[in-house]
Amino acid sequence: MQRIGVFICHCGTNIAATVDVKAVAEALGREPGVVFSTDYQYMCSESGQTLMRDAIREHKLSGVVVCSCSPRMHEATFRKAAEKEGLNPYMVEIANIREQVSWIHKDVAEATEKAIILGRAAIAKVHLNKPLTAGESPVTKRALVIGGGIAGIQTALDIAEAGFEVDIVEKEPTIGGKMAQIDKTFPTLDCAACILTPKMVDVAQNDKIKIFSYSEVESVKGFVGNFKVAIRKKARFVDEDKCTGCGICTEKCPQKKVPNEFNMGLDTRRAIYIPFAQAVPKVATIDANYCTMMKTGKCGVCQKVCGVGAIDYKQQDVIVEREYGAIVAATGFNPMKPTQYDELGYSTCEDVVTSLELERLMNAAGPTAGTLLRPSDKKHPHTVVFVQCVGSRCDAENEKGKPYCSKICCMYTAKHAMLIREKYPDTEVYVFYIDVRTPGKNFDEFYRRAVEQYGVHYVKGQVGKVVEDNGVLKVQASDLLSGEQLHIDADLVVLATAVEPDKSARSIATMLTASMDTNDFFTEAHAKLRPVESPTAGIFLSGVCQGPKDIPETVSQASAAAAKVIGLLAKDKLTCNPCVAESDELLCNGCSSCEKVCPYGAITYADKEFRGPNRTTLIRRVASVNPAVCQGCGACTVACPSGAMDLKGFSNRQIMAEVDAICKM
Amino acid sequence: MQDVNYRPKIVAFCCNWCSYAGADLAGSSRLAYPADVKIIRVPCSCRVNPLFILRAFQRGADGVIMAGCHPGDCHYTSGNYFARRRMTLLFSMLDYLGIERERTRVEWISAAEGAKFSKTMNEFAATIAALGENKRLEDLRCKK
Amino acid sequence: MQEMMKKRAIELLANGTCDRVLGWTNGDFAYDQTPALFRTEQELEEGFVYNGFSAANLSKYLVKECRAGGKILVFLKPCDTYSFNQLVAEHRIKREMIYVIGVACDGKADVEKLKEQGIDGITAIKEEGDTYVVSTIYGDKTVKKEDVLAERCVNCKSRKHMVYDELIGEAGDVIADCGRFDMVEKLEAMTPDERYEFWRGVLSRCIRCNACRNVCPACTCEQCIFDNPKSGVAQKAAANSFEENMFHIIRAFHVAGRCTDCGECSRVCPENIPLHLLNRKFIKDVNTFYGTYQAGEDPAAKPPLGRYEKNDIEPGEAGGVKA
Amino acid sequence: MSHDKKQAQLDEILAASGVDVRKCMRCGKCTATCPAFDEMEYHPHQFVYMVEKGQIDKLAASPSIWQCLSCFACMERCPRQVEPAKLIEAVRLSVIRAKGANHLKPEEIPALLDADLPQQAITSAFRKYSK
Repeated sequence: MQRIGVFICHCGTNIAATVDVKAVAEALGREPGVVFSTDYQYMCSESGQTLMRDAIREHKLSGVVVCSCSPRMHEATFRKAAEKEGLNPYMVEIANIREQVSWIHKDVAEATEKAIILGRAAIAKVHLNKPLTAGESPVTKRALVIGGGIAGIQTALDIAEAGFEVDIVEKEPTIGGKMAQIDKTFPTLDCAACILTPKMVDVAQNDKIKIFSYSEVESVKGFVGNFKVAIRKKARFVDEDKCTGCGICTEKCPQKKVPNEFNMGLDTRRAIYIPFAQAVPKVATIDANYCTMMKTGKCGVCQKVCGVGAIDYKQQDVIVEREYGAIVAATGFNPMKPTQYDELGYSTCEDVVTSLELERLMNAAGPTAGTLLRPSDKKHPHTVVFVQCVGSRCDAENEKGKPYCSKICCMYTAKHAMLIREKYPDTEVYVFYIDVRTPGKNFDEFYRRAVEQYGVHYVKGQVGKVVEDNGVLKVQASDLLSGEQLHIDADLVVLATAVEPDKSARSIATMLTASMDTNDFFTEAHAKLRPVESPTAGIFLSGVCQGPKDIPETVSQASAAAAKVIGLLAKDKLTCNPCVAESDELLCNGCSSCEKVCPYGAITYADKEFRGPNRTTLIRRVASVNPAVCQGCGACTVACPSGAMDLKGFSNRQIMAEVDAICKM
Repeated sequence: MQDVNYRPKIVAFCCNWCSYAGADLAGSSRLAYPADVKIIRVPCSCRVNPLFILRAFQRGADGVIMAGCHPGDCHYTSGNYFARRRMTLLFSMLDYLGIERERTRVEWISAAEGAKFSKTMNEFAATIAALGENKRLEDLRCKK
Repeated sequence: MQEMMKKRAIELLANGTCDRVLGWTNGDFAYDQTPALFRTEQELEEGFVYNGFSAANLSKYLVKECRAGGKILVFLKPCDTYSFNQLVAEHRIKREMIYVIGVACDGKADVEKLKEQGIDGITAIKEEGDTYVVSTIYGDKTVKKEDVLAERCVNCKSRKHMVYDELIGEAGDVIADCGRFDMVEKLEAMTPDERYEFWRGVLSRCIRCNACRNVCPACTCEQCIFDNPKSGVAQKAAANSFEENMFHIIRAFHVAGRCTDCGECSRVCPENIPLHLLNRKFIKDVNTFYGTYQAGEDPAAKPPLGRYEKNDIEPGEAGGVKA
Repeated sequence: MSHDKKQAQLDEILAASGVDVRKCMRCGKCTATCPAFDEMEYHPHQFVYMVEKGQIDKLAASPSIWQCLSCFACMERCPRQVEPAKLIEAVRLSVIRAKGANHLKPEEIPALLDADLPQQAITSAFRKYSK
C-alpha cells in the first residue's frame, strides 16, 4: 500500500472561490492509502513546495497528489520538488481542479464534488504508479533553419556565433526573403537592402553556416536531439560550385518574357536568372518552365556564353540526408492576393496594387528604377488612395478574409504615404483606416509625422468600391466622422492586404509534427512563457510563421529562438521521457502488430530463449522497445492483443483505475 | 420515467497535446461545460484501448468521448489515424450489438479550440442526458 | 481421397520430407473428429481419417508443433490456408518447417442437420458426388450434401488454396458472391432494439467455455488477457450480461483485420452462438470503409488496423447501419 | 415608451434580423458601398450603431428605411458578417406590422413599374412594401 499525501491548492481565489478546498482535503483524506491531506494557498510557491517536501519527509510519503492547475502548467514543478526530497518524480500526479473545475463551474457544491472525484482518480492512479527513471540520448550538435528570410538569417547567424553548425534550407534561389523586396523600413526609413544584404553576406561567409538554396525539406524523422532530415536540392541546371554569378547568361538568354517574381510580376526577367543583384548565393538558376532549351531542346545560349561551363541541362534533383539536434521553422509569410474583393478592382484595374507591389514601384532597383509611376500608363500618379485592413480583421465566418490583425500594415502604409508626399509634394494621399494601430517604439510619433508634417489625409472609413473610368480610378468611400460618402478620382490605389503564412508551412508542420492554429500559424509551447518553442520538443519558431510581426520583432524572436537552440545544442545528452512503452516478453507473441503502428521504428524483435514446461527450452520471437527512440504515444499498446505492450506512466491498469474512480460516484 | 435528479456520467479521454490543452484553454477562457464530464489524460488518442471504453460503461458511465488532435496534426504523426480506424470499427460494432451509437463519440479538438472543446462537451452531455442511463452495457454490480 | 492422402503421408514420412503428420482422427464418435499427430506409418494406417466430418482447421496446431522443431506435414482445406498464411504473417509459425498438402473440400457435414434429418447412431460417412452416404447402426442412409452442409460451408468464400506445397484433389476458385454477409446485412437492417434483443438472446447463452477462443487460429496469445490476473480484466465465467458482451466484443476486436472467417468459433460453440457474425461485421466494415481486404490472402499485405489513409472515414460518419 | 417595452422592441428587431450588432468594428465599408447614400438620412453603419444603442424609434421614424434599396451590397461586403440590410429589413417589417397594412398594395405595383428598372429592384420593392 502506498502512503499518499494530498495537497489542495487554493490558487489564491482561482480555485478556492468556487471549490470548498477544506471539504476536498477532508474527503480525500479519507481515501484508502492517504495518510496526509491538506490545503494551501499557493502550492506552486516556495512555501507551498516546502510544505509538500516537509510532508513527504515527515509522513514518509510514497506518492503525492496535488489538486491544482493543469499538469501542463506545474506538473514539472511538483515533480522536481518531490525529487529533491528523494521521492521519485513519477510518484506525483496532478488533479486539474482549476481549468477543469473552478474556472468552468459556478456552483460551489457541484465544483467541490467534481474536484473530489478528480482527486480520487489521481489517488487511484498513484496507487499503481511505479518509480520511473529517465534514460538519456545524445545530441547532434547541428541545427536546421527552414526558411532564409530575415528570421532564418538572424537565427542562423546567432547559432553559428555560439560555435554550432547551422544549415539553412531556402526554397527560392536566394536567401533574403520578403525583406529583400522592401524599399525602406519604418520607423527609421533606412533602406532595407542596406541593412539586410550585409547580413546575407555574413551568412555566406560564415563557415559554420551551410546554405541549401533552391531546396526543400523532403522528410523529417527522429526526435529532439536526433532528427534525420532529407533535403531535396531542386535541379537549378547550374553547377553551384562552378557558377561565378557573373550574370552574362542572364543577359544573353533570348527568353525575355518571364514574369519577374522578385518585382511582383511588374516586369520581366530571363529564363536563366539571378533574382537580384545581391543574391546569396549569387548563382544563376534556369526556370525550366520557360527555358527554350528545356522545352524544345534547341537554344543552348547560356551554355555557350558561360565561361566556366556551369550550365548542366541534365541536372537532377538531389536528396541530401543530414542529421540535426534542433530544427527552427522560419517559413515566413506572403501578402494575400486580394482577388476575392471584386469591388476593390485588383483583378481588373492595373493601377490597383498591393503594398508589396508598391514597394517595388518605389525601389531604386525595381521596375521603374525608383520613380513612382503607375503600372498602366507609366505616368506619375497625382492622387493616391491607400486602403487598410484588406482581408484582415474579418469575422471568423467570413470566407474572404482572416480574423486576425496583420499588425504591420498601419506602419508601412504611414511609411508609404510619407515617402510619396516627401518625394512628390504635388501628390494628394488619402489613407482609409478602421483604426490606426501603432504600438511600438517611435511608431505613433512616426504616424503623427505623416499626418502633421506631411499632410497625408487620414480618413476614418472604408473604401466601398473602385471603378476604372478612362484611366481614372473612381473611388467611393465613407468618411465616418463627417458622415459623408466621398468620391475621389485617384490615379493609384494601394491595398494593404493581410499577411498569410507561407503555403509551405502546413506541410512542414506536418513533417515536424508541430501543431498549427486554424490560420496556419505555428502554435507556441506556451503563448506567454514559451513563445519561440513549438510544443514538439526540439522544434523552434522564428518570425512570421508564428504570427504577424514586423522586422524588429522578427529579429528579436529570431535571436530568442537561436538562444533556445543554443541551450539545447550545448547539452551533450538529453534526458529521455521515461513514460515509454515496454514489452512484457513473457506475454509477447511476436506477432508484429505493434511494430506496424510505431511511428518511430522503436520496436525490434529478437528470438529469445524461455523456459518451457518440463524443463524444456523454448525459443520465441519477442518485441523490445528502444526507450531512447520511443516517444510514448501508446499506439502499440492498443495494437497488442495480449496486453504484452504497456506504457509506463499511463499503463492499462492506471488508466482503468482512473476510469473506475471517475465512474464510482 | 427518468429520475429528475439524474445526472449522466461522462468520461472524456483527451490526448495530452491537443485536446487536453484545448480543455485547458476552455478553462482559462471560462467556457463552461457540465460538471458531469470528467477528463482522463492520455498521451495520444491512440492510447485509448477499446477496453477502457467498455470498462467505463461497465463502471457506470453513460457516455464516453475521445478527443484527439486533428487528423494530420498528431504530435506523434500518426496516432490519431490509427485511433480513428479503431474507434470507427468499435463504434460500428457497438451499434451492431444494438448499443446506442450516440453514447460514444470521437472529436478532433486542437489546443487552440477551447471554444470547440466546451461546445462539444455541452452537446455531448445534452445528448447523453437525453438518452438517459446506460442500460445496455451496464454491470449492475458496479452500481449503487 | 482419404486413402490417397494417407498414402502420400506415408511416402513423405518415409523419404524424410517430414517427421510427423498433422491430420484428423475419430474421437469418441465417428462424427466428432479431433486433430491428431501421426508419427509412424502404423499410426496413420490405424487412425488417419478424412471425410465429411473432418472439419477442424489444423493451422493453429502448428504454433505448438513449430516450437517442437522438426518438419511437419499438414493437410489444409482451402479455408485453413488463409489461417495458415495469417499465422505465417504474424510470425507464429515458420513456413520452412511445414510441408503443406492442400486438400480439396466441398463442404463439411453438420451433424446437427443430419440429426434433424432423422439420422442417428452414425458410424461413418462417405462422399459420393453430391451426396453423403452415412453409415449408421441402423444401416446406410443417403442425403444430399446441400441439405446437411455446415452453415459456414453454405457461405463458403473460397475453394482456392492460398498456399500449398502439393495439392490433392482439384484446385478451386474464390467464390465472390458467397453471400456470407447476408445475415450481417439483415441484422444491420434491424432497429437497434431488435439487434440488441437478438444479441442478448444469443450471447446470454454463453457459458464461457472458451472453446471459441481456444480453437480460433487468430487467438494464439501466450496468455489471453481474460486469463491474466494482472491485466485487470480477467474473468472466468461471465458473471452477467456485461461480461458476456465484453468478452465477445473484445475478442472480435482483437481478431479484427486478422480473422480469416474460417468459422471455427461458431462450429465449436456448444451453445450454437453465431459468433462468426461478430467477426464478419468487422470484415464487412473493413471492406466498406478501407477497401476489400481478406486476411490470409497475402501474407505480405499490411493489416487494416496497421495502416491508415489520411482521408479515412470519421467514426461519426461510419454509416451503413440503419438507426 | 417604458424601458421594458423598448427592450422588447429591440429584442424583436435583433431576433427577426438574426444580426449580432456587437460584431461591428465600425469600419464603414457598408456605408462606403451604399448606392442610396445620398438619399438617406441615416447610413448603414449608423443603422447598426443605433440598433446597438437601442434607438429603434428614431430609426423607425426615419424615411431612410424606405430609401434602402435592399441591394444587399452592405451585407456582401461587410467583413464582419454584420449584415446591416437585414436590420433595416427588420425595422421596416416592424413598422409595416404596426400599421397593420401593406405600405403599398401589390396591385398598384405594375402601374409604377418602369421598364428600365432592374429585376432586383422589383423584388426589393415587394420585399420592402408588402408584409
